[in-house]
Amino acid sequence: MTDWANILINAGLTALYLFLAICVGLLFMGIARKVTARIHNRVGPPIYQNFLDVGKLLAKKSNIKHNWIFDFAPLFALAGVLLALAYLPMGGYRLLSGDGDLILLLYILVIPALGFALGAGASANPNAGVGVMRALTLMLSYEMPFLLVLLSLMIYYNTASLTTLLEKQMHSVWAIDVLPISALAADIALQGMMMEKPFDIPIAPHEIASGPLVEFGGNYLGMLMLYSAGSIVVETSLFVDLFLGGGIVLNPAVYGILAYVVNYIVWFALIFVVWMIAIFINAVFPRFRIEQAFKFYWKWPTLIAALGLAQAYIMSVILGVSV
Amino acid sequence: MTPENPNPLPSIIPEKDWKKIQRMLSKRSLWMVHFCTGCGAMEMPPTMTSRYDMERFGIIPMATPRQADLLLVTGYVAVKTLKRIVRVYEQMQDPKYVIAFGSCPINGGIYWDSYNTIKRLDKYIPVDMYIAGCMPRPEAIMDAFLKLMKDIDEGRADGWLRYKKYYEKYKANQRRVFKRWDE
Amino acid sequence: MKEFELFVGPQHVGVTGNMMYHLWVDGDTVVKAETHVGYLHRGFEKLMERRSWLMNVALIPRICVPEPDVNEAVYAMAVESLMDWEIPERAKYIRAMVLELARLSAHLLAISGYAGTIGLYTIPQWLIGDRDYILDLFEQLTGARVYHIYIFPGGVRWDLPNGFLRKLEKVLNYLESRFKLYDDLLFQNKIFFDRAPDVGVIPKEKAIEWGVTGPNLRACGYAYDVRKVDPYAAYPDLDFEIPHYPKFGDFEVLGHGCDCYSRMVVRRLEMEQSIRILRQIIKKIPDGPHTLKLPNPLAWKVPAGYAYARVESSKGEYGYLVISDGGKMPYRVHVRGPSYTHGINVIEKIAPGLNIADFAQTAFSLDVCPPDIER
Amino acid sequence: MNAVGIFKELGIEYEEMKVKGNKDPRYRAKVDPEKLEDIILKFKNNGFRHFVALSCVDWIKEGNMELIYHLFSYDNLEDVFLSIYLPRDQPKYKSLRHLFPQIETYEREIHEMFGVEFEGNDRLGEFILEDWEDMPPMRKDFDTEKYAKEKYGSVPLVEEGGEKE
Amino acid sequence: MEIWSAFGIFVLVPLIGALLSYLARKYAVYLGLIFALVPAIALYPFYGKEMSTVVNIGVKLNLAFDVTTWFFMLMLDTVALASMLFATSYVRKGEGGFSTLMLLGLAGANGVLMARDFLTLYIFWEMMSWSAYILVLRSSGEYARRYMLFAVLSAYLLIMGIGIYYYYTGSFLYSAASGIPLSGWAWILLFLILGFAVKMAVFPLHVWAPYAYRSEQPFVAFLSGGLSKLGTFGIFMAMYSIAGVAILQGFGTFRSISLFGYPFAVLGAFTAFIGTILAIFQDDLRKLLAYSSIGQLGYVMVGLGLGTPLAVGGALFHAFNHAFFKAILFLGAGAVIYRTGKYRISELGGLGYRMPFTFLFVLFAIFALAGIPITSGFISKWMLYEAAIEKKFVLIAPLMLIASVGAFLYCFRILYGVFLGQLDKEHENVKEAPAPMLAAMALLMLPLLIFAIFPGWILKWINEILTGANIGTLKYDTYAYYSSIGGADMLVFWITFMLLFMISMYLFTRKRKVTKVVDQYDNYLAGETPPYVQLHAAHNFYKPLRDTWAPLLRYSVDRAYEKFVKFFIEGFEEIKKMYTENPQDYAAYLGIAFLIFLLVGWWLL
Repeated sequence: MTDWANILINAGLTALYLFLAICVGLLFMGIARKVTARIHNRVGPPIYQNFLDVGKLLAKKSNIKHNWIFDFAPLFALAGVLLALAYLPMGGYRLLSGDGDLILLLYILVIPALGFALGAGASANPNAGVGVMRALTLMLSYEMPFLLVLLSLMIYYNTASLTTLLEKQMHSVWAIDVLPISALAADIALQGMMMEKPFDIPIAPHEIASGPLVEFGGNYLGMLMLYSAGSIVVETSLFVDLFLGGGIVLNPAVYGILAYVVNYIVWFALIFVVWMIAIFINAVFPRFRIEQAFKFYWKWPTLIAALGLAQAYIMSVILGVSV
Repeated sequence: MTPENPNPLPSIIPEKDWKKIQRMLSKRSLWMVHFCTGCGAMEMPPTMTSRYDMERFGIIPMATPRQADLLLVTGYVAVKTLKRIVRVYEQMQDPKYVIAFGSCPINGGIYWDSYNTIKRLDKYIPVDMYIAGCMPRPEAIMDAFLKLMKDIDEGRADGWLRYKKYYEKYKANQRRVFKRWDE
Repeated sequence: MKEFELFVGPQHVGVTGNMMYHLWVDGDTVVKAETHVGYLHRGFEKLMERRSWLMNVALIPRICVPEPDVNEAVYAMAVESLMDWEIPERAKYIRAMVLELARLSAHLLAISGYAGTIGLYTIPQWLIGDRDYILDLFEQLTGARVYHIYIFPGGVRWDLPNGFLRKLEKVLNYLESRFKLYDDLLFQNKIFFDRAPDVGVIPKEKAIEWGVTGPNLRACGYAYDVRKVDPYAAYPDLDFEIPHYPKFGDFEVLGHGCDCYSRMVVRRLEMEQSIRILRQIIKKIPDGPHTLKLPNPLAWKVPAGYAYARVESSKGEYGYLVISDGGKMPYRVHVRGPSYTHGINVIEKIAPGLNIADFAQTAFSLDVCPPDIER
Repeated sequence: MNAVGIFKELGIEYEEMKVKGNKDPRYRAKVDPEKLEDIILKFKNNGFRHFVALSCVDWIKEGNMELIYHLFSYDNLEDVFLSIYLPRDQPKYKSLRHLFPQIETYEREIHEMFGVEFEGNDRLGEFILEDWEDMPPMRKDFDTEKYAKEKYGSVPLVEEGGEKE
Repeated sequence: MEIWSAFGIFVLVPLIGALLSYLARKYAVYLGLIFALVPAIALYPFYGKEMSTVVNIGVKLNLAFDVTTWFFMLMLDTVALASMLFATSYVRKGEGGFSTLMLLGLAGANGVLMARDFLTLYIFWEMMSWSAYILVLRSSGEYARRYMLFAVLSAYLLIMGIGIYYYYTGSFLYSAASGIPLSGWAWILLFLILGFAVKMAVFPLHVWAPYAYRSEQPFVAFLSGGLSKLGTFGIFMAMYSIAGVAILQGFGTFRSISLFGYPFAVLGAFTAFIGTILAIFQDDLRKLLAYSSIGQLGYVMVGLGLGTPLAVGGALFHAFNHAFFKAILFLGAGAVIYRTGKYRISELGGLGYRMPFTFLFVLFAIFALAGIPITSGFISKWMLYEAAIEKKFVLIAPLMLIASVGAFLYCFRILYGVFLGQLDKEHENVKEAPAPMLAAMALLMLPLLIFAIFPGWILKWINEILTGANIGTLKYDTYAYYSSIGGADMLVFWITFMLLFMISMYLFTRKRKVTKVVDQYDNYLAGETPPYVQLHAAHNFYKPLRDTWAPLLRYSVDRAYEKFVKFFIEGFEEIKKMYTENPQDYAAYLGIAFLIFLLVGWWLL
C-alpha cells in the first residue's frame, strides 16, 4: 500500500505546485504591469491587481457564447496549460516529468493553444480568425529556432527527458554555460512564445482589436487569464529548466525538504529574471508585422540556433563529450 | 439559454457576503470600453497616462465591449453614436456601469438646440455617474471613478439592473430616435 | 465570398476618435475601404447661424478637440476681415504663441497615437505626460486645459499673466531635453524603420490635387505651409523652416516619401521648429495692448460680405468661409477642416493594398480628426 | 498666369474680398453654371491645383442656392472663389468629381445637408446623418431648436413615475 | 487448408462481390458494403496465423499470411469497409461501377499483401492500379491521365526491379534471394523502392496525388488511407523482408544506419516538409488533404529509411494512424461536399454548428494528424522523432519537427475554414451528415482513441513484425513506450488530463451567472450594426506566410514536369504528334516505353 500513499502524496504535491504556479503567473502579470508602469513614469496598479481581475471576471454575472464550440477555449486552454505545468519540473520537483519527455511536453503545449484557437474561431469574428492565423504563423516562426535549440540540448545531453536533463545539469554545470549560443536563441524564441513585443502581433489591439480574445468576456475571459498566467510560468520555467538547471542548487537527495524549499526560491528568482528580460524588451519595442516576424525568426535566431546545434553536435558526436 | 440558478452549490460563503466580495472585486477592477464617443475623450489620454494614471485603481481600457465593465460616454451623444453606444452597452456583460462625461449628456449642454444630439442620456441607457463640466478635468474623472467605486461597494450602482427591469421602455425610447438593428 | 468585412471603429482602438473605416479584406490585405463619419455631427454650421458673432467664439473650439485654438484664430481672423480690423502687434504674437503651443500639443498627441498603433506604448505614456505641461501653460494663460476660448475677434481675451514667459521657457527646455528620449525609443527604432517606410503612400504627383495639406503634404516633398504661403499673425516676422520630405536633418531618409515614416518625421521636426518659433516669440514679443477696443459685444454689426481665413493647424490647412448679411449673426459659416480630405478621400484611395496591420498606422499617420470632418 | 489674368481672359467680372490676418489676395466671381467646368479646368491648368472647398449657401430670400468652388494656387498664392447660383426649390447640378476627387465628398455632404442633387455622383446617400426623415437640416427654413425640442424633448423618462420633462 | 480460406476470404470474396455488384447494379452499394464487411470481420480470427501455400490457377501464385500481412490488411480492410459504408449514402443508388471497382481494388490490395512472389505481386498490383485508375477517371477526367502516367511509371519501376531480381536469382520468389551481389541489390532495391514510393507519393514523385484526390471522397479515403499503404508495405517488404537488415547494413553504415536507407530517410523528411508547406496554402479542401497525405507519408518514409526498431515501428504505427485519420478527414470532407456541394474552404464555414458530429470526428482526426497526445497519432510521431534524435540526425529531426508545426497551420485552416467561423446564409439549413457516413467515421475513430490509451496493444503487433524481420524489438508496456532517451506514460497522461479537465470544468461551470447564447451577428463589429456582414476570414488565410514563401513557391516540381513535357513537345514535333487524346495511342507508347526500359535495364546489368 506504500505505493498508493506515494501516488497520493505526489498527486497532492503536484496539485499544490500547479496552484502555486498559477498564483506565480498572476503575480508575474501584476509585477509586469507594475514594472511597465514604472517605465512609463507611472505608479501602476498594485501587484496583486491581476488576482482581483481574475476574481472579478469569474464572478461576473453574465456571459455570452456563440455556440458550444466556444466553450472549448476556456476548458482546453486551462486544462492544457495545467497539464503542461504538470509535465514541467518546477523548483527541482519533477512533478510528472518522469512520465513524459520533452517531445510530449512540446505537444502538450499545443493543446491549450488549439483549444483557444477553436473557441476563438467559433466566435465567427474575423478579428479572431486573423488573430489565430497570426498566432499560428508566429508559432511556425519561433518554433524553428526553438526546435533547433531543443535538439541541441537533446543531442548534447543525449536525453529527451526533462528529469534526466535536470539531473545532468545538477551534477555538472548549467546548460547555459556549455551552450550559451543556444540559450541566446532560446531566449529570442521565448519572446515570441510569450507573445511579448515585438511579437505581440496576434493580439495587436490597434489592428485587430485584441484578436482571438475579441469575443471572450466574463467567465470565459477569466479562464483565459488563468491560462495566460499559467503559460507565463510554463514558458519561463521551460527556459529555466532547459538552460538554468531548473534552479536546482541543492541536491534533494542530500538535503531533503530544505533543498525543495531553497530550489523553489531559486527557481522563482530565475524565472523572475527571465520574465523581467522579456518585460523590459516588451516595453521598448514596437511590434513587427507578422511576415516580418516570420522572416526575422527564420533568419537570425535560426542561424544562432543552428550554430548552437552545430556546437552541440561537434561536442557530443565528434568530440564525444558525454554528460 | 441556461436558467439562472442562484445557488446550486453548497457554498462556504453566505450569499450576502458573496455579493459583497463580488462588489469588492468589481470595483477594484473596472475595465472600460475603449470608445471615444465625444470630445470628452480628449481628457482620457491624460487620465490614462503618466500624470494621472488611472491604472492605479485597476482601470484599464479594453478593446471590446465583451471584455469590459465600464462604458464612458465622453461628452455629447449624436444620434448616430447613440445607436452604437446602445449596441456596445448591450454587448457588455453584467454587471456593467456607465459614466457620462460633461454637461452634454446631462441636458444637452452647449448643443441644447442641435438637431443631431440627444439631450439626456438617461432616457436611452441608464447612467450610474455623471461628471459635470465642459470638459471634465482628469481630476474630476478620477473623482468620478472613486465615487463610482464607492457606489458599487454600497450597491447603488445598479444601472444594469434598471436596464433589465425597464428594458422595454428604454428600447421604446431608443426606437423614437433611431431604428434599432434587431427589429 | 472572397473578402470579409472589417469594421475599424467607431468603438475600436485603432481609430482616431469616433469614426469608422469599413474595410473589405482578403487574407490580410485591404481590398476596399470606405470611411463613415457623422458620429460626432452636431451641426455646428447650423448652430453658428443661430448665435451672435461673439457667442460663436465659445462654440467653435469644440469643432476640433485635439487642437481647438486654430478654430478660434481662424474665426477671429475671418471676422476681423469682415470688420476690417487690424489687431495690435502684441495680440499677433500671443496668437502665434498659442497656436504654436497648440501645434506642439497636437503633434505630441499625434505621435503618441501613432506609436500606439505600432505597439510602442511607452511613447504615448511619456508624450502625453509631457503634453500636460503644455496644458498647464494653457491653464495658466486661459483658465482651461482643453477649450481655451482665448483668441477672439479683435485680439486675445487678456494679456499674458506674470511670469508666463519664464514658465514657457522652462517647459520648452524640458521638452527639448525629452526629444532625445523620443528619438531613441521611436524615431531611431529598428522596427520603426522596418514598418513605417513606404507604407500608406500617397502618390506625390496627386497629393496637391487630392487636397492633401499640412505635414502630410510636406511629407510628400512639397514645402508648402500656410504660415509661409499665406502668412498670418506674427509669422511673417518669425524665422523658421518648413521641414519636408528629403530634408530630415539628423534623421535618416528612408523610403520614397509620402509614407508613414516621412509623415511622422515631419511632425517630429515641426515640433523642433515650434520650439524655435516660441523662443523667438519670447524674445521678440512687443509691449502694447492685447486687444482692440471693441464695440458693444451684444450688438456687433458685421458688414455684409464674404471672408475666408486660413491657418496652418497641426493637421493641415484649416479655413473658415464666413458670410455675413450684415445681421447680428453670421449668415453662413463653412468650415474647411484638413481631415475632410485626409480622412475620407485620401484614405479611401490609399487603403487598397495595405496590410491590415498597417491600416491603423496609416490612419494615425494622416492624423485624422473626425470632428472637423462632420462638425 | 495669375487669377486676374485668367478672369480677364475669360471675361469674367470679379471682386476682391477683404482680407485681414492672412496676406494672400482672394478673388470672388459669379460664373455661369454651364461654363463652370471649363473655368475650373482653366484654373487648374494654370496652377490652381489645390481645391480647398466646396461650400453651399442657402439664400432663402433670393430663392437660390449658392455653390462656392474654392481654389488655391501654390504658385501664385491666390485664392479664387467661383460662385454659381441654382434655383432653391429644385437645386440640381452636375457632379464635378472627376476634376478633383474630394469634390465627391463635398457633394455628398451638400446633398445631405442642403438637398442639392449632383448628377453623376453615385455615392450620394446617407453620409453624416442616419435615419434622417426631415428636410435637409442646413436649409435656412429648418428650425433646429423646434426639431430638437420635438424629437428629444418629447422622449419620456424611463424610471418609475417618469414623465415628460 | 487455412491459407485457402484466407485467399478465399480476402481476395476471392471481394472479387465475387465485384462481379455481383456489377451484375446487380440496383443493390450494388449494399453488396459492396457486405462484401467489404466479410474480409474486415474475418480478419480477426486470422491474427497470429502464419501460413503459406502455392495456389495454382493457371499461374502459380505463391501466397502467404503472416502478421505483417495481417497488420496491413487490418488498415486496408477497415478503411475499405468504412469507405463502402460511407458510400452507401454518398454514391448514387443503382450505380454499379463504384462498388465493383472498389472491391476489385480491395481484392488486388489484399492480393498484394498476401503475395510472396513478384509475379503474383505484379498481377495484383496491376489489378489494384487499374481499378483505381478507372475510379479516378470517373470523376477527375483529364487529371486521371496524370495518375495513370505515374501508376504506369510505378509499374515500370517495379518491373525493372523484378527483372533485375530475376536476372540474379532466376526466380520470382521472395525467398529465393541469395547470392545477389551488393551492386545488384542496390539496383533492385532502388527500383522497387522508387516504384512503391510513387504509390506513397514521395517527393518528387508526388505530383499525381493532388489531382487524383479530387475524385469521389469515399474512394479517395480508400486511396489515401488504404492503397497508399501498399507502398509502405512494399518498401517494408523490399527492404526488410526480401533484402533484410544484414544486406542493408552491408552498404555501409552511418551511425549504425544503413547508408542505403539514409538518403530515403532524408527524402522522406523533405517530403514531409514540402508536403506540409504546400498544404498550408491550399484553398481546395481535397487538395489540402492530398498535400497533407504527401507530408504524412514522408514521415513513414523517414522511419523506413532509418531502419532502427523505433524508426520502423514508428513508421508502421504512423502508417496505421494515417490510414485511419486521413480516411476520416477525406470522409469528413466528403460529408461536407455531400451536404453543401462545395469544396473550397473559403466558401464554407460555420458547418460545425450544423454538423456537430462530423465536426467532432474531423476534430479528432485532426488531433491525430497534428499529433496531439489525446490520440494515437502522437505516439507514432513521437517514435519517429525519438528515433531520429537518439541517432542524432540533425537534418532529419528538425525537418520533421518543423513540418509537424506546419501541420497545425493547415489543420486549423480546415477547422476554421470549414467548421468554425461564420455560417453562411446559404448553409443555414444544412443538416448533419447521414447516419452511415457518421458510422463510417466513428468506426475509423475508435482505434485512434483506443491505441492512445493502450499503445501497448498495437505496439505488440508491431513488435512481432519487427522481430519477424529481424530488425529488433521495441520497449513498451501496456500504457507506456520508451526510447533510449525518453519515454511517456499514457495512463498518467490520461488520468492527469481528465482530472485537470474536470477541475477546469468545475471552475468554469459554477453557476451564479447566466450564459446566454447569442447569434453570430451579435458580434464585436466595433459597435456597428449592419444587417448582414461577411465575417468569414478564410480566403487567402495564410497570406502573410504565403507572401514570404512566394519566391520559393515559384519553383515547383509540378511545373518542372510540365516544363519537361513542354520541352519535348517543342523540341520534337514527332512527339507532339504522338501526344494525342486517343487512349490506344497511349497504350502503344507504353509498350514502346516498356521496351526502352527493358533495354536500359539490360544495359545496366
